[in-house]
Amino acid sequence: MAERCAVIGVGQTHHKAKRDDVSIAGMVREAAKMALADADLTWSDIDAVVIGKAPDMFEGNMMPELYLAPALGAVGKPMIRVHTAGSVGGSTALVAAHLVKSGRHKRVLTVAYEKQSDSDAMWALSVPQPFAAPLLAGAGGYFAPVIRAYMRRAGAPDHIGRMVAVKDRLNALRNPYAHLHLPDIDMAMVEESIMLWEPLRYLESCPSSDGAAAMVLAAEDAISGSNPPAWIHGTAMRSEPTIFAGRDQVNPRAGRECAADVYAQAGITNPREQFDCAEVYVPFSWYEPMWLENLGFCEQGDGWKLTESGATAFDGDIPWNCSGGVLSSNPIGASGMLRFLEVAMQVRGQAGEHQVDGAKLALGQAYGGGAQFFSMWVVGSEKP
Amino acid sequence: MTDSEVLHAEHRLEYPYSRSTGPVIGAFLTALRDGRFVGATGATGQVIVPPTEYDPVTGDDVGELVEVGPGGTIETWAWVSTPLRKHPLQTPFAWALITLDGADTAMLHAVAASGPDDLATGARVVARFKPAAERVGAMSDIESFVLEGGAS
Amino acid sequence: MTDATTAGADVGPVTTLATPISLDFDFTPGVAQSRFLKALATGTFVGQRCPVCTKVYVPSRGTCPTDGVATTEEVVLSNSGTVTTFCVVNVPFAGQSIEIPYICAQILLDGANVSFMGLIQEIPTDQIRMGLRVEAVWVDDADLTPSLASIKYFRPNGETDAPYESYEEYL
Amino acid sequence: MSAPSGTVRPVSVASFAQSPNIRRDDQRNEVEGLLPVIAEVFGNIGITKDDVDFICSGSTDYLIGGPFSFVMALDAVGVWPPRAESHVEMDGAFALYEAWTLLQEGEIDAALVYSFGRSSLGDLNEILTLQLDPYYMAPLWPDIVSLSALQARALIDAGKATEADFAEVASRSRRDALANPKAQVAKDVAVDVLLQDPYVVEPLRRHALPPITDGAAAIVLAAGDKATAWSERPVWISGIDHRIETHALGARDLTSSPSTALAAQHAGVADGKVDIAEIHAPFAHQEIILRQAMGLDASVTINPSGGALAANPMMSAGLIRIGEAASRIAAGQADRAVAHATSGPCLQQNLVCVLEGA
Repeated sequence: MAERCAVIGVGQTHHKAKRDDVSIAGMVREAAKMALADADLTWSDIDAVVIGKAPDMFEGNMMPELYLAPALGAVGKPMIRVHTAGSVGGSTALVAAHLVKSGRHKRVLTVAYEKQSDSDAMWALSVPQPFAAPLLAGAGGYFAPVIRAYMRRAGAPDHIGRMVAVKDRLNALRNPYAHLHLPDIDMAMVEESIMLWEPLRYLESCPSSDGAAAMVLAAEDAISGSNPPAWIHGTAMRSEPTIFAGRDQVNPRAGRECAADVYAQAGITNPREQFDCAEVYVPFSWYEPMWLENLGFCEQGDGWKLTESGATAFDGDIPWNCSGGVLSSNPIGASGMLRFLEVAMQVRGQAGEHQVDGAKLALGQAYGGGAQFFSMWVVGSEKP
Repeated sequence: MTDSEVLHAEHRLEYPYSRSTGPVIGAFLTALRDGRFVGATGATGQVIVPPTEYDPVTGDDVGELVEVGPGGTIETWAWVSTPLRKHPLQTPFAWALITLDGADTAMLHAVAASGPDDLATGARVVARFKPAAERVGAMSDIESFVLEGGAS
Repeated sequence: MTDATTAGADVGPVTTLATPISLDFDFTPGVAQSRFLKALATGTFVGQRCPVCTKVYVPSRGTCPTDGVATTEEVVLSNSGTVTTFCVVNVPFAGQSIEIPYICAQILLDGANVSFMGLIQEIPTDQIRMGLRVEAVWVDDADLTPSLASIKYFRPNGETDAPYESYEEYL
Repeated sequence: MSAPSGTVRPVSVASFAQSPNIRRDDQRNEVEGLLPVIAEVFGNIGITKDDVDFICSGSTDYLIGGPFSFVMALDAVGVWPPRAESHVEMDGAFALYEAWTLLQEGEIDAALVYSFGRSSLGDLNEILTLQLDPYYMAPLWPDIVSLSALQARALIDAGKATEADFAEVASRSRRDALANPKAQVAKDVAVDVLLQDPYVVEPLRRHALPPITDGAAAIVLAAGDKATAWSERPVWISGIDHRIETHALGARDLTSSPSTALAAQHAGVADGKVDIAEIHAPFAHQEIILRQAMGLDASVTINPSGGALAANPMMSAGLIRIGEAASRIAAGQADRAVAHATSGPCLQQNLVCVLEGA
């Protein structure tokens, strides 16, 4: 029988293009110490540590749990390193949650990070392989054709992507930890930005950030700290192959089934009505309408209409990415955990200027690889 | 399909990583560039060398930096008769964990000696730095350690 | 930044450490991809069929990704195919050998059940469209190698655009 | 720190498969190498991928020299329809731990665990250097053999072992490997002959080093009705735990393994008589340290498979220890066994798993 599990501490760094003031350990400790302080705990109170990040080649540090064990107070404890591509921040939190839910541990520290500026993100993701032809430039080149397929399928007008780009950057102005703070952002500014991978413009794409996120998860009888806990109401992971005949990359089945699983656990039948907000992995603007459909917030083909109506804006009926999302901060390995962490902050009422009034139930989602790995959780202010 | 029918190719994975050091590692590397050593004071007063932002066992923040070395004692060592291409010395040498005078933890570096018979655990060594003009603030600023008072 | 030429008492504290890493590997694409690549050296596309779902993969990595079984039956594919979707690349990056902007398209070869990424030329970037029928243009015979570099690019083959329904499930 | 609380749900090692362990598989890519192993681990007990509820794998990108190698490897399983699936950038033994944790919640009953790695593609001495502190250690490029030699010297200096003891471990391991058809290095060579070997890095001679191995392995875990349906004599995991030590070699006592001792304590090694132990000791002297840490006396048969000195496929060698130990219980050769996996330089991280026959 699974134990109840709650988020009792959250911490994150100020995300920046280059955190040139810290070492890798210094950066992850910044987030971890903040999470411990939030939970009113010290290193010695933690039973196990779960760490996640995207490819080790970003920092040139193989299996970094080895180097980081002492920096995260893990000496003498179990430590696990998760890697599930872009969804890793989310799945890392889920592995930590399972250590608590299984009754194995009372308090688990989970940390995700990327210090992309140690290398060059685009290179690390596009290592030229023998026998191949160099065609693409990073993730945008991979996802832009999928976005075009969505636009065609849904009959979506061009300006939807720009709307998301503006909305998430406006939200970021409310989040002191966000990497991009663009006070002058508007539709014209997005349209004037350089076209990188048509149909994707520069300002419709995520930045490359250094940063870390951390959470303390606890069993019901180990709750601490002065902030209220964020109770975990459901957790789910799903994967499908990268390439296969008949694969729907626009609306991947793994995403739909992952959502169905986590909704069933949390008793969600109408996500748009039941959730107060959501933090969803949107690295390219068009993924908001695509994931609105994939996550069942609307009918197929209507995602762009929901965005266009303003429903997902900060003052809409179902705000998405009030923190500014991946479009405003993207320390890749941590980006998924930031989604999970931000919804925990929302239901704990600690989101400050980007707090959704009275948020009680929220969805965190992360995806990775060729939109093939999904991790999700539902957190709430009430005990499940 | 036989071996000859399966394709092979050389693949080089190469990045010029540039790492920000943060204050503690930066202070140690700055001291190395100056031809000296510093360690960090841990919670129980022990001196950690090379210093990290955290105690290597408890994870607690470290305190002030103190000067250590340049002499030290070999805790354990291993003789490399055939150096690998990326090793710091290309003539036979020893890897050693060395506790610098004033330190409570040992650091890894190379020890230059004429042969394994010259070395022993507990032997006294001292750092031989590269010339000041060649030092950049890296572990390689130490050319190697050498036996104290011995021929170098 | 520290710099060997400026090292000395006058420079500020060390804040950065350069640690270049270079590793050498023997890369093997494996049995199935070697067959695909060797066929490229003869100017031919060869795929493999899954014995369970009968779908044809090109290039095959040796297994059917949905059934988890070895693909062994080889299938010679057409030199022509359909652009299912595409993007126009306008971002410069290291190792780029093509002048920007250029078109990257998902191409579904006739007879195959998966598309793969290819370069499209001989059409202005503002005229590229989904459903465009294209054909492979190979490098000169003397330059053919077991590599994707043997495909110079794809270009329109003059046929009428394929209807959306014909490639809808391959997006 | 809390001990594992509550009742442990019985989980069985229902099936185990491994590829032949060889110096260099220069034919197949990762997927092609894994495919027969996955087919075998299901085929052993007559099940398919549809019978498992969760999949977890262990691998590292640095062996192949490119990112996301675990993504491609999924094609060997065929994760369609979509599956609950996860990956650790660690030895498969830690992937098994993650799957075991999920099984503890009682909501799923079976999991596939697999791992793979070709150590032959690059220079393992250089690759493993990247596991080290990137500021102080990795820039000096100390290789894993040299670091292990520092540990071996410390062991000798402390009077805990001699070079002859290392040779004894190597001689026994390679001799026992003669009975293991999957082993890479199997031969009967006497200790005094081994002691004539030249040093690779003194005090480690050639025989004290593991071979470089390409290989893959897989295990099916089962609980509840599936565990009893899939095995005539289920092999139960009665305890499993893992612990990590500091990364700073100069702040550790290299002659002992407190993380192994702690994991062994939490896994309950001492709660009964141990018949055999499969210990993941890549270097001969490490077996001596690990035996002591786990409290295994002379009555325990150590590494009947030959252990990591007979075959050391990176990322799988730990998972294989669990599979080998379980296989011997299933075959009736033992009633209670200990399996161990390690990660990092000089035994930095250790996992201990106790297995019991029904």
